[in-house]
Parts: sequence; C-alpha cells; structure tokens
Amino acid sequence: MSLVVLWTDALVWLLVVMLTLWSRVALRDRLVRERWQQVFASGMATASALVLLAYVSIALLDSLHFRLADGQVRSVLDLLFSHLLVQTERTYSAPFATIEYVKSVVQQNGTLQQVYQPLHHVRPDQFWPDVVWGLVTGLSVTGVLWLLRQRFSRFFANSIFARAPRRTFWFTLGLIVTMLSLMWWLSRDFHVFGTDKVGNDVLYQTLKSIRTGVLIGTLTTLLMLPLAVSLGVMAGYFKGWVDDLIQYLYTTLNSIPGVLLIAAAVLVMQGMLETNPHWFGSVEERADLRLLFLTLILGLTSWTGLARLLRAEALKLSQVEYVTAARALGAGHGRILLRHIVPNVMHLVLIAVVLDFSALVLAEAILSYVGVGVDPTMNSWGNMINAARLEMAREPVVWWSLTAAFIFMSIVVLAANLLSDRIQQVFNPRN
Amino acid sequence: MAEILRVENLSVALRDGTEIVREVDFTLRAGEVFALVGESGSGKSVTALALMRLLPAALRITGGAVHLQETELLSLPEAQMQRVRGRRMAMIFQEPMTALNPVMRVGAQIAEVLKLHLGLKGRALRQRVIALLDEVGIPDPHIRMDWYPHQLSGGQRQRVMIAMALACEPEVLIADEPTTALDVTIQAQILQQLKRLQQRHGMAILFITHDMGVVAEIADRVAVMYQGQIVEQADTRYFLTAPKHPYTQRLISNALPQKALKPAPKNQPLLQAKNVRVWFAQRKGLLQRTIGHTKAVDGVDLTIRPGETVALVGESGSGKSTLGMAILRLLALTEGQLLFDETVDLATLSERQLRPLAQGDSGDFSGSLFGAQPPYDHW
Amino acid sequence: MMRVMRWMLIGLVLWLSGCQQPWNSPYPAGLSGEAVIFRAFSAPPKHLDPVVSYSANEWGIISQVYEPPLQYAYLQQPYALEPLTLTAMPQVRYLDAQGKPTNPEQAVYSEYVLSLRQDVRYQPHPAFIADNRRLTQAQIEALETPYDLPKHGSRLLRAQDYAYAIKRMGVRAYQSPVLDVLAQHIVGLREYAKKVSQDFEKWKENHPNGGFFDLRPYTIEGVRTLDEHTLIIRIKGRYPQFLYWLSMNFFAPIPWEVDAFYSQAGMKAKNLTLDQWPVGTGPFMLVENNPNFRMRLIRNPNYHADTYPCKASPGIPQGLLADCGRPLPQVETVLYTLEKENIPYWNKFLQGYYDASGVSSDAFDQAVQLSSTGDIGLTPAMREKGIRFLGGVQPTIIYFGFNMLDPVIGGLDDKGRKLRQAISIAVNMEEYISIFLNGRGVVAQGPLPPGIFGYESPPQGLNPVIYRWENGHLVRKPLTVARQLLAEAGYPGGIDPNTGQPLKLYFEAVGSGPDDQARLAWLRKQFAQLGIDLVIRATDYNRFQDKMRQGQGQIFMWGWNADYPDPENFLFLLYGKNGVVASGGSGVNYANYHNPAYDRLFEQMQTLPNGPERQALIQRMVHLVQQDAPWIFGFYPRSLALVHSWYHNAWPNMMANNTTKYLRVDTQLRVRKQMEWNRPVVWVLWLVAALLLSAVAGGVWLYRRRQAQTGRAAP
Amino acid sequence: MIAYLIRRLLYALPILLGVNLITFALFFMVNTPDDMARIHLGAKQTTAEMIQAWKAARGYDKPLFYNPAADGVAALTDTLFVQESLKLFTFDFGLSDSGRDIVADIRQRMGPSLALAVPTFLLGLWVNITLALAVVLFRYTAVDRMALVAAVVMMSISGLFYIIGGQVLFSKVLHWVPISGYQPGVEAWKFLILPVLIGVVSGIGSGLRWYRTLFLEEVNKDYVRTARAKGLSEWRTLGRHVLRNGLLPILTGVVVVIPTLFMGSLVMESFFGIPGLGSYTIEAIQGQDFAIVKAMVFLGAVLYIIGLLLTDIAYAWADPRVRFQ
Repeated sequence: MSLVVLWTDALVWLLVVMLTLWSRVALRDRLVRERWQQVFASGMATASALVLLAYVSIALLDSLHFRLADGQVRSVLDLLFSHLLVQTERTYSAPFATIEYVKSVVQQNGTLQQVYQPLHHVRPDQFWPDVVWGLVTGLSVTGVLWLLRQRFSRFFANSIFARAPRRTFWFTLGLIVTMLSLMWWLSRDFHVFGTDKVGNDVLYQTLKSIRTGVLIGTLTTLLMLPLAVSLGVMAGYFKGWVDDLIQYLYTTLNSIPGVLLIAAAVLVMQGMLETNPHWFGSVEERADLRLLFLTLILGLTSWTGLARLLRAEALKLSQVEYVTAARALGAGHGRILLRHIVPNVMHLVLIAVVLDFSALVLAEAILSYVGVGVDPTMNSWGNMINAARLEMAREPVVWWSLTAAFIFMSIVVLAANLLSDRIQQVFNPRN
Repeated sequence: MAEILRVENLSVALRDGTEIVREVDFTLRAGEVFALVGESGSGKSVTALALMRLLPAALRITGGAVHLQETELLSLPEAQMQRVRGRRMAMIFQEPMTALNPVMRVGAQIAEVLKLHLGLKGRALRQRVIALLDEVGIPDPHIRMDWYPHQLSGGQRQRVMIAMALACEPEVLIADEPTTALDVTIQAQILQQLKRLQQRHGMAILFITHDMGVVAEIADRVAVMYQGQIVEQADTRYFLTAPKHPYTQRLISNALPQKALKPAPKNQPLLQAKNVRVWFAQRKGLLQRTIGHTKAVDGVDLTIRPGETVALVGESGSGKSTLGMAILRLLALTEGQLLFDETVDLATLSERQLRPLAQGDSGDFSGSLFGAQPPYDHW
Repeated sequence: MMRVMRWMLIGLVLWLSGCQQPWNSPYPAGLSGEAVIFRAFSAPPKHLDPVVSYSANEWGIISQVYEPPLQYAYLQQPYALEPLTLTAMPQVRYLDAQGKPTNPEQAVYSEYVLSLRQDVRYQPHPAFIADNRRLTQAQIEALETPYDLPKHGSRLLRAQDYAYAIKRMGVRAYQSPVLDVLAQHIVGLREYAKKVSQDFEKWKENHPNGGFFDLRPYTIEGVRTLDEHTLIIRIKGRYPQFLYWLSMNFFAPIPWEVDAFYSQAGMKAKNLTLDQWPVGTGPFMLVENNPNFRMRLIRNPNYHADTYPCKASPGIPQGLLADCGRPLPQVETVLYTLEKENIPYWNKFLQGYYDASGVSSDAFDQAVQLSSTGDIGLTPAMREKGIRFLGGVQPTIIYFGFNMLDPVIGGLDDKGRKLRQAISIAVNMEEYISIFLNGRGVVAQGPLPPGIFGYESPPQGLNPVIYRWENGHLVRKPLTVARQLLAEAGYPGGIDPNTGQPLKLYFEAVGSGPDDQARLAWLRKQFAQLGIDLVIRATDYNRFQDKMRQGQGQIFMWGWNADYPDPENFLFLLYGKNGVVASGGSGVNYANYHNPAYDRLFEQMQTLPNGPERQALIQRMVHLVQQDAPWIFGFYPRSLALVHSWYHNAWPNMMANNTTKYLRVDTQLRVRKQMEWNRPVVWVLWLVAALLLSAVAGGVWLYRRRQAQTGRAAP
Repeated sequence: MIAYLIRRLLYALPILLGVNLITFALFFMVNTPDDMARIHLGAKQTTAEMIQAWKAARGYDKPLFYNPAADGVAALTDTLFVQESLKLFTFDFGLSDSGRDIVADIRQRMGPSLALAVPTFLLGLWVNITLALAVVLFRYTAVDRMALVAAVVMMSISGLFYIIGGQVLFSKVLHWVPISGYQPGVEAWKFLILPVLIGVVSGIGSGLRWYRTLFLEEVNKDYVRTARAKGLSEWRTLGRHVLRNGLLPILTGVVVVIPTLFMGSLVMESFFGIPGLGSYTIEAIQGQDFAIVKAMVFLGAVLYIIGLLLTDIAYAWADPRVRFQ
C-alpha cells in the first residue's frame, strides 16, 4: 500500500495548509478575531460553518489516495465505505428496498418467469440494530467530544467559535456526526439511497461527489483569487493605462458568452489530454487532470466579476483620506497596496469566495448538461443529475439519484449562502 | 396664548428597555418659537421624531401623550397619523444634502404634499409650488422647480425643505437643527426667513439646536435636554442671562470664545508657495481636445513658518483643498514654485526624491480638507 | 378593471368549454383530426440535396420526395429490389474490352439498361416555368419558400434527369460522399469529374456571385441516354452490387431547370437551395422547411400511379395486406417536429402526439416486457393504450475492434490471438445486451447480421472460440478457459511479465453522455475479471477518428450499418486492402486486419451471385475471423418501434426508406384517444389560484393591521 | 453626448478584435479544419480530395494567423483569421459549415428566442421587484425573515431541478401544457408559459435577495424619512421614492442583459425544444460548427457592448446626478 498523490489532492491539501497558516496569522490580530467571533455569534452561521466543515472533511478524506496491493487506487473514504464498493447489485433498486426495481426474466423450475429478483447485499432484519448502533456511535462520539470540551476550553476561548451559541454548536455537531454514523451503519446492510442502473450504490456516488463539488468550489477560487485581486486592485489604484489595459482584458473576456468560452476551453483541454496520454497512467489520474483543468478554466473565466468589483472598491479607497495620507507621508505603491488597499477589500473577497463556491457547485451541473463538465467517469452531482433526467422519464419514476444529489447539493449550497450572508452582515463597513 | 402642542411625560426606549428619552414634558403655544437645546445624544432629535411618530425601528415610545390641539397623536391609528404629518405638523431636517429625493425634481417633491393633503391638481398646483418657492426666497422659482436637488446649493435645498414643510400651512413646524450643516452666512439668512415665515403664518415652531447663538436669535422660550430629560425650561431672556441648572450654565459659558489670538512667529519660512496654479483641462469631443481650463488655483502665494498653523478659509469650491493637495504633490502643478526650506523646489522633484522629505514633512494635513468624490465608474 | 376581469373570465370559460383539443396539445387545433402523420427529428438534417445527403435522418425525408430508379419491395423478405420509375428491372449486358457482348466470366464492362416509365411527372414547382428562372433580386428577396412564387409547373421525368444527377456527383465542390467509390465503377466518371471540377473552379472565379453552371453539355463516357426513356450505364468489370446503388438517393433524378432555378444569384442567402428545397417525382413534396423547428411534407398531386402491394413474403403478417391495391400515398401530410431530447419525445408519444416512437433503454421496462419464453411483448399499460410494437434485427453490427497493428493486442501470431480470444470470452455480450439494451440485441457470432445472405444462425454459425452448444442453448465458455488462454498468451493472472503489474490495455471511448459512465464501468469490470487493467481514454468523435486513421488506438467500439444487403458490404470491413492505415485513412477496416487467406477468399466472393458457392466461401471467411478474433463480435441491434392503434401498415423494412406512402392513420380514433389521455387536472389550478390569492390577501391584511397601529408600544 | 457614444463604439473595435482572436485560437486548437471537414462529410468513405474541396469551399485551407506563402503584408492578411474576422465586422456571417446562411437562420430563430427571453425577463423583473418591495414593506418582521430564508433555499437549488420538476409536474402529471415544442404566432403562448414560469421562479431566490438589500439600503436614507414626514403612507413611500432610487443600481445589472436576451437561453431552449438562438448555439457547439460558433460569439460580444452602452445611457437618463463628462 503506497500513497498516491493526485494533482488535485496536492492542491487541496496545500490550500488547507495555506488557510490554516493564514488564519493563524490573521487571527492573531484582536480586531480580526473579534470580527470572526461576531460572525459566529449567530447560530445560523455556526451551523452553516459546521456543515461546510463536514463537507470539506469528507472531501479531504477522499483526497488521500493509496494504491492497494491489487493495484487499485483508493481514498480513505473508499476504505471507510469499502463495503459499498463490493455491494453492487444488478440494476436499479429503490432506497431500503429488498428487491430490484424492475422485473427480470429468470429460469425457475425449468420455465422462464418474470419476477422481481431479490437484492444480494440487503439484510432487512438488520434495520433496527443498525439504527441503534448508528445512534449509539453518533451520540457517543458527540458525547465524548462534549466531555472533552473542558480540555479544549482554552482553544474555545480563543477560537472563532468563542461566542458561538453553545447549544446550537453541540446540537449541529451531534446531528452531523449522528447522521454520518447512521448512514455508515445502514449502508452496510441497505442501499440507503438505492442503486443506479448498473447496481452501484447511490449513497457512495453521492459521497464521492462531495469531493468533486468541494474541489471545484475551492480550487477554482484558489486559482482565480490572485488574478482577480491583483488585477482588480491594480486597475483601481494605478488608474491610467494600467486600468485601461486591465479593463480591456476583462471586458473582452466578459463579452464572450460564458458557456461558449468555457465550452471551447474545455474542448481544447480535452484535445490536450488526448495528445498527451503520458501525463496520466490510470483512469483516476486522467479524470483528476481533467478536473484540475476544469477548475483552471473556470478560474480563468470567472475572475472578471470579482476583479471589477475590486477595481471599483480600490478606486474609491485610493481617494480615501488615509490612503492619501499614506501617500502624503511618502509610502510606496507596493506598501500602500499591501497595507491599505488589499486589507480593506478582503471582506469583499471573502464574500465573493463563499458565494462563488455555491455558484460553482451549481454551475458544475449545468456544464455537465452541456457536455463540458467533469470527466464522465468521475462521480459528481452534475453527472448524477444529468443521468437522472432520463430516469425521471421512466414509469415508475426512478427518483432517488436525483433526490440524493438534490439533498446533498442543496445543503452545501444553502450553508455557503447562509454563511456568506452572515459574513456580509458583519464585515460590511456600512453596518 | 393658546396651547397648540402639549407633550406629557413622553418616554422613548430602545427595544431592550434602555430609555433614551425620559418623561419629557413641554407645551408649544401658537406663534412662538420653542427651542429644545442640548448636546448631541441628549435625546432632542429622538423627541422630535417621536412627536412625528417617525422613530427608527430600534426605538419605541414607552409612555406619555402628545396632544396636538384636541388630538392625542400617540393613540391615533397609523393611517390617521399620516394625515397629520405634513398637514398639521411638518418637519425640517438637519441635512439638506440628503433629505431630498435625489432623482425627483424639487417642484414635484413639494407638489407631492399638496396633492396628498389638499388634493391640488394641474395649474393650481403648479402655481402654488411656484408661490411657495418664491416665498422661501428661491430666485426664478418657475425654472428652479424643474431642477434636481443636486443642482441647488445647500441653502437653497434647505429652503426647498422649508417650502415643503410650509406647503399645507401646518400648525406646528419641527425644525431639527436646520442650519447646522450650512455655512455661517447662509445660516443667518435661513433663520431670518424662518422667523419671518413663522410670523406670517402664525404657526408654532419647535426648534431643535445645540447652538446658543441660534437660540438667542430666534427662540422665544428654551428647554434644555440632558441625558434624555428636560432639565430646565425658561424664557430665552432669562435663560441666557440667568441659567439655573449647572449643565445649562456650562453650556452657555462654553458657547463664548475663550482663547486670545496667538501672535505670529517670525522664523524663516519653511514652505513658500509662489504663484501656484492648478488648472484642469476641459476636454471635449471625439479626440478629447483641450478646449479650455478650469482654474482651480490661479496664482496663489503662501508662506508657512515652522510652528505656525495657517488657516485657509473660503467657501466650498474656492480651491482650498486643491491648493493643499498641490503642496503635497498629490496633484500636478500647472505653474508655480514650492520652496521647501527655501532650497528645494518640491514642484520639480520626482516622486522617489520626494519620499524622504515626506517622512519629515510637518505640513498640516487636515482630514476635512479632502472631500472624496469617486469619479463615476464606467466600464 | 371589473369589466376586463369579466371578459377574461368569459374568455376562460369559453376556452375551457370549447375543448376542441387537450390543453397540452403541441399542434394547432384540429390538426390531429386530419390525415397527418406526426413525426419527430432529433437533429436538423444538414443536407437534403441527394448528391450529398448520406445520413439516415436526411434520407427519411428525401426518400419520400425523390425517386431513384429502384426501390426495396416493402413486404418482401429477404430484402429484394423492385422497379420504381422503371418499367422492369434493369437489363445487364456483359461486354469485352471492345464493347462487344460476351459472357459474364470474360466481361471487361457490364452495361445496365434502364427503361423509364412514361407516366412519371415532377411535383408542381416554380422552377419548371421559364420566367421563374429569370427572377429579379427584388423578387428573390421577397421569397420565404420557392412556393411563394405564383406560377408552378411540372413536366415528365426524362432519362436525361438521371444522367444530370450523375453529372452533379462528379463536381468536386458539390461534395458527393460517394464520388470516389462510384468512380471506381462507372466508366469515365473519374476523368469527367476531374475535368468538370477544374472547369467549375474556373467558372466560379469568373462568377463570384454565383449563377447557373450548366452540366448539360458535359458527357460521361459510361452514362448515355438512348432517348428520353432509356438510360444506359456502363461499369467496369462485374459489380453485381451496383443494382443496390440504383436504389439510393444518389441516383435520384435532378431536372436541370431546378438546378438553374436555385442557382440564381441571391437564392443562397435566402436558404433557397436544392440542399433545402428538394424537387422530385415522389409521393410527397416538401413545402415547409425550417430545419430548426419543423418540416412539412404534403402529397404530390402529380404522383404517378402507385398502389399498395398485394403480396407479402411468408412470415410477414397477412393483415398488412388489407389495403392491397389502394392508391398511394394514403395520407395528405407528414409533419416533422424537432425534438432534441428523448424525454419529451417519449412523453409526447405516450400522450398520443406522435404516432410512432422508438424505445429508449430507459423507457424500456415501462413499455416492454419479456414473456415467459423470452420473447418481447408489451407491458399491460401499453397494451391497454392499444399500442403495438414492431421489431426486427437490424442489418447492423456493433463490435469491439482490436487494432491488429498494436504490438500488444494485435498480430496474427499465437500470443496476440490468444489474448484477443481470452478477452472475447471475458467480455460478456449477453450481459451487455441485457443491461444496456434491455435485450434488444442478438449476440453476434461473426461479422454478418441476420437477413444478409450468408448469415448462419447457431448452432451452424456459432463462434466456436467463445461458445458451446448445450441442450439447444448457446453457452458462453467459462472464464477459466479465458484465463487459460491468457496464460498461454504470456500473461498468467493478467500480469504483464515486463512490468510485474497487471496488463494495461487502452480503450478509446467516445462521448460523455449520461449512459457512458455506466457502460465504461461495466467494460472495465469485464477486463478486471481477467486481471487486466483497462484504461479508458475518452475523447470526442473527431479525435477518435483521427486516432483510428493513424492506427493509434488499441481497443475501440464501432458499428457498421449496411449500405446494401449484400455480404460484401460487411465482409469488406475486414479486407486487408481496406485497412485504414494501409489505405491512408480512407478504408473502413479500422481493426487493420490483414490475413492474406481471407483477402483471397473475399476477392473471389465479391462478384459471385448469391448461391451455394458463395455461401461456402463466406463460411470459410467467417471461420477465419472467428479464430483470429480481430473483433469481439458484439451484437446485432434489434430495432423496436412502438406504434399507436390508429397507425396502420407500418412494417420494419430496414433497407427501404420511402415507406411513408404506405402508411394510413385512423384520425377519429386518434382524436378520441388524445382527448382521453390528456384530461387536464383542473382542480389543482384552482388550488394554486386560491393559494396565490390568499397570499395577497394575507399581505393586505397585514398592511391594514399596521395602518391601524397606534404610536404606543404594544403591551 | 454623441461624441461620447462614438468614442465608446470605437473602443468596442479592439474588444471585438480580441474576442475574435480568442475564439479563433480556441476553436482551431480544438479542431483542425481537417477534423471539421470529416465531421461534416460523415464517417463513411471520406477521401482526401473531398476534405480539400470542403476546406477550400469555406476558406479553411488558409493558415490561421501567418501565411508564409504570401509576401509582405499579405503574409498577415491573407490568413483565415484576418479574412474571416473582417467579414464578421460587416455582419456577414456567411454560411454555416453545413451550408445554410447563418444570417437567415438567426433571423428565423430570433423570434422564438425573444418570445421566451423577453417575457421571462420582464415578468421576472416585475415579480422580483414586487416581492422585494413587499418584503421591505414588512421588513424586520417574521414575513421578512421567512421570505429571506425561502429566497436562500430557492437559490440553493440547481436550475435543472426546476426544469425537470416543472416538466414532470405540469406536463406529465397535470396535463396543463405541452411538454416541449413550439408554434409560431399567437399559439406560442401555450409552449412558453411553462419555461417562462420556470425561468421566473428559478430567478426569484437571487433576485429577491439582491433587490431586498438594495431597497433596504434606500429605506434608511434621509429622503425617505422626509417622505414619511410629508404624510405619505408606507406603501406610497416605497412605491414613489424608494423604488425609483433603488432601481438605479438595478439598472447596472439589468440593462446590460437586455441586448443579450437576443441570444436566448441555452438550457431552457434545449430542454423545451424551442427553436431559438440558444439551442442554435448549443447545437453548434455539440456539432462543432465553427462558422456558427464564431458568429454567435461575435454577436454575443457586440450585444454585450451595446448593453454596456445602454447602461451608460440609462444611467444618465435615470439619475439626474450623472452626466457624461
């Protein structure tokens, strides 16, 4: 068993490290820390943050890949849910069903008959034991954490959750942990979200889609931010020809209808992957590279909005007294940009990041519909919805794939939206 | 004189119960100017807004009564209260810059009240608006009525506000620091105008201010508010000459100038501005040719010595700020010299060379010099 | 305000009570009651000019308009040709090098003599009026369709029109896809094409605005007209398949007047071209063509005498002969609507708005059920609606090809062959058919699909490498056999001895539709059974073709649809000279299979008439490829169409395209059923309205309450 | 003013040139002209001569950016890019790769596109503004909070769900409207009602939230208090004063969209089978018809630039404080 580092794995972990470092540095500033504590003084924000954290954790678990002895590449999440990989059925089955969804012809007693075949990996008698086990595990993990809270009291006092409503915090945490543990226990004996056309477990697909969604949401932003911030701020601050040039750049990019631009870029990327098969050794690596390029393309095409916003803000700021004062006191451009302008637009960046995250998760679905989304072999909500379109036309309707994608996707988007609302509320200088 | 407005035990509190105004009692008689005085935060404005029932969402009236003639305002349903506002009781606000709707013509804003309460229409309406504008001293009212607020000066805007408030000949006019935001010269004009109008229409004015000079000029009676309570009520004459409450005494003594003028130091000049010109090009047409110049600063000489504070006084738009910016080289000079320490000409230095000087520059830098006006953001 | 409301209410009541048709009908009111066939097209047809058109959806339309000399007999099995505009089947004369008649064996040329019927007239069209070929720019500018012109003419079909069509094929710029194929056969076509193409380029330089490039003065050596009713085509050597070509639209007659008409300057910018507005002698004429939306065929009033067939081969339901002798066509209009997505198409079919539909695999178990004997039948829900189904095995093969030039998977030596055989056993096509096609396919034993001469059904035709015959059933050999073969090929347990890792093979996948993921996952699973790691290289169709042409792929999936029902049309897919690499990209042998023994047999088989001799040769060829396994012989898809109870005379003749003329619809039944199936659920509408109203009322109430509030804080 | 507009229009030229540069570079990186030829000629029996003829007919046989065969300036001008770009600037879009006249196609398809996009846009704007005003009327009450939560939830749902759900519910189950399709003329309303409804509903979430914020910002301004002090009722204050001022920032986001309505909606048109320009574009991408794609990209860019221009004009018209410098 050896560690395999995919490109996106490396990037997403790098992002985590950077975020941790940045937050440690930033939170050292008392004012910043208080701002954040104020953000999480709201129960809604705390709950949203915990939900997002849960999603990100699952994505991170799914971003630690190993090559097993049999040569298969698996992530930690795969190992945790390894039973789902084996427990495949023949075709569609509904959530918690014990038989297949459609009849099939089997030879019984020498004659061919049309029957609902039983599922292979379902043990109906295990339902209540699983529920009990799920509750017990979930609640006990929460309980242990709760008991240990004294240990972490110092951490709590200084963390951004210092002013979080305790009851909401523990309730949400408990709920998330319990849901996950219930899911895990039940998935051992049931198909919690049913199975798809070729009998793969839908819960597993949905869980795997989390990584795709989170990665598209975060990596795109990571790639977009430097461009958007530097260009936007520079345009607004320097004005003159720098401004003209940057404005030209983003007006040109903006004026190309977005989907067309992305579609064309994705097609180019596919071509590149095709002509360079030596870049990847396995299906996973190929899909991963495609995901990486997709985030790159989305990043390159989506920086314009934020850049425009930042330009306007920087334009305003460069007129503001303290910036003028700094200039009058002889500060250089770099110093003014870094010390006076950039910190003062960070709240805009933050709100944009969280909002973009949800927008990108939604956009992925549309792109998959147009046919320029992530690799078709990759699990993603977009691919699931896309497949579900056909399933919705069936009679009786196969509703669970769509429902599973809908639930998982809406929760994360909702959490991101609520959090961004709160951040906006607290960081908006007007309030 | 007849009592027009009687306020009894009026209390206003925050949602959490913190009292902002506590049991305020006063009466307003017909034809008098009653001044409510106090420093900012004392609860004057809140009292005024409470009378109009226009308190912000965070505040609420917790007790008391307000009688306008025979009507008790606090127990009126909102729908009826709307018929009182603007019709029987009108209000003028402190900030003429923001109190008018920026996208509506001023005439229309006045006409709105007339239409609403008096049902005027067509020619009659227009004539009434012109008459009102004329009455408050706006020149060419038939033209100006079609102007937008931003085209008028601060004083004119306040006059429009007054016209709006007077439109329906209210019994009570509440003026919440109507002159504070204006230049001193205009302040006086507006006050005189108010006084004259009050006499003509015979209404009662509740005048809210923190300026003792204004009180002396306009008020018949005065009430002093301190921490949400009225601490003293008196006729203006007695009030100014024999204040009783210690707070009032402090208030009145602070209002008079205390310091004597400083003699000018006689050192070497630190900074000499000679014949400074800052012109802005006016561009026009497709090719953006320069067709003329706006002469923001045109040939100014100025000397500043060490330890000296030079005050630059003038109306807004007179070029004070431009000169300051030019001295700091935040704007390019069209012409002129800036001698620092009598040797270095700041006007010819590069930005990099300037920096060490800037570090030690003792130049006066007053925040209020710079009115930030972000240019309209196009693409 | 109140008055407006009242009128709206009255209008609503009228509309609800009027009910000439259901709310959700996608057609203008009353249309369903007329003799109209409702069809859909999924992609806009690109070309309707028979010289270029070569795809099924285009032929579905132009075959109703154009008439080539021959057609496939509608109710005959196996596929047979019959004259369409000819008085009899063409006579064949064999000639020697000097043009003298000789016996078939020594033939250097063969000549086909076509005698035309004398009662065939073109549809009414403005092109046949001389004035309309000299229109002013203003007149053209005002046109939306050619039929907007007031005067329409017609004329008799002449042999010259067929010759003109062949001449058009020769102009390179017209981009006929079959020019290079036919130039190998028709005498003088290649030389003519060269000359005329050069002339055309020169002419084009002098006429930048377009205009009529008249082909009448040109002659092709091998194409002659004796008189107005006789056409003679001379081809090189013997090529019995040529008759099949004569049933294709490439040989549809083109009157020069039409060419001249559409060539007028300014026509092209109005999309008025032969490519958009076909003109033929067939049963229908295209009067509305908006490929972005809708196309409409109406009955050609000049259509020649043509009657419904009175004979049907055994095995074809005799009920189809009920209309025997009736004049054709039997409907007035065919309406094609663009329907890009599967789902709405299927739902509209169920609602009765399309007369016929295919069955997508997702709708399958809703529609079709396998009976106890494994036969396909309809579900009770479908039967209740009176829906019937038509099905048959298509003359098509879908296969997984191995690139024989690849060092790992290719080669005729034992190592490669055994690897391929092992994979062929492991990839379980029965499972594929059952999962992805719901059983709509027949496992292929060799390259020839049923219905084509030379096909043999199991047990005779069984592929001995992969199957055994047990108790009257086909049985796939167990995986142990495959693993044994794999070990013999040098990969015991699927481990590549060079790397010590599992053997890595590459699959070139095309497309990224919702279904592809499952399909590819399945395929990987099949290879994993042998311990082989199958790497999917997904790409777009372009890149895929490119790779194939350069022989870079390893394993790929492809299919072949018969151009004509002759074994040659399938066996040439494995003919060495057709190797895509060997032929520089123009061949269709994408597996690059090259076995000299096979090639020799192929050349012998090619010109033989169907008979025992040919059968024997084919048997040997099939046996060879079964052993060499250059393909996993995938499956022959089974077409399955559902038709409504009011739709008569439909029969799945896979080769014939001009079958619309035979169809008939019972319009009254259709209208009744549509009404019955589409009753709107009205109470929900009232419920929604009530909810909206109460929301508004709630808002008003809240506002009123606030307006009544006093200034004092609520206690 | 006129000079200002002309200057803006001239500024559009380099932008359009940049747009063309990007499109050409991207598309020719994806597909060589040979690839395009093969797609359009079909898979069977394609020979080199046919490909050459196809390319020559469309001018794709020239090099993309630099023509080494030509001398002097011609090396740069006798190229695919320059020749084809120049044509675009005269709005001569030529023939699609399948041989239809693109301008004629666009003319034919713009009707349905506008018929779908304009009602969706107007109705959406009206619904969002009305709802936002209603919510602001009841600001800081339970109604406001509920509406806000509902808006965020609606925003969190992918547009595809609305479409799939709407089709299943209203067409398949309730039989109210056709599932998809189109009829020209008056009958079109039957087909448009569902996509318009879905378009409006899916936009409510973000629209309501955005407009609410804008209106709330206005509501706390001094002039609103003045209006109330005049005796205006809350509803009239919102309708007469807040709305006008709140619309100013809305203009920026909205006016720029108006010309691009012309381009239609990619997803909606495809799902509902409406033969507009949106589905035209999707088909072109999927069929890799470069001639159409470049025409649509160009058209889109032109419309966007017109939108920017209109925004400026609308601003000057709506906000008396803004005048062109």
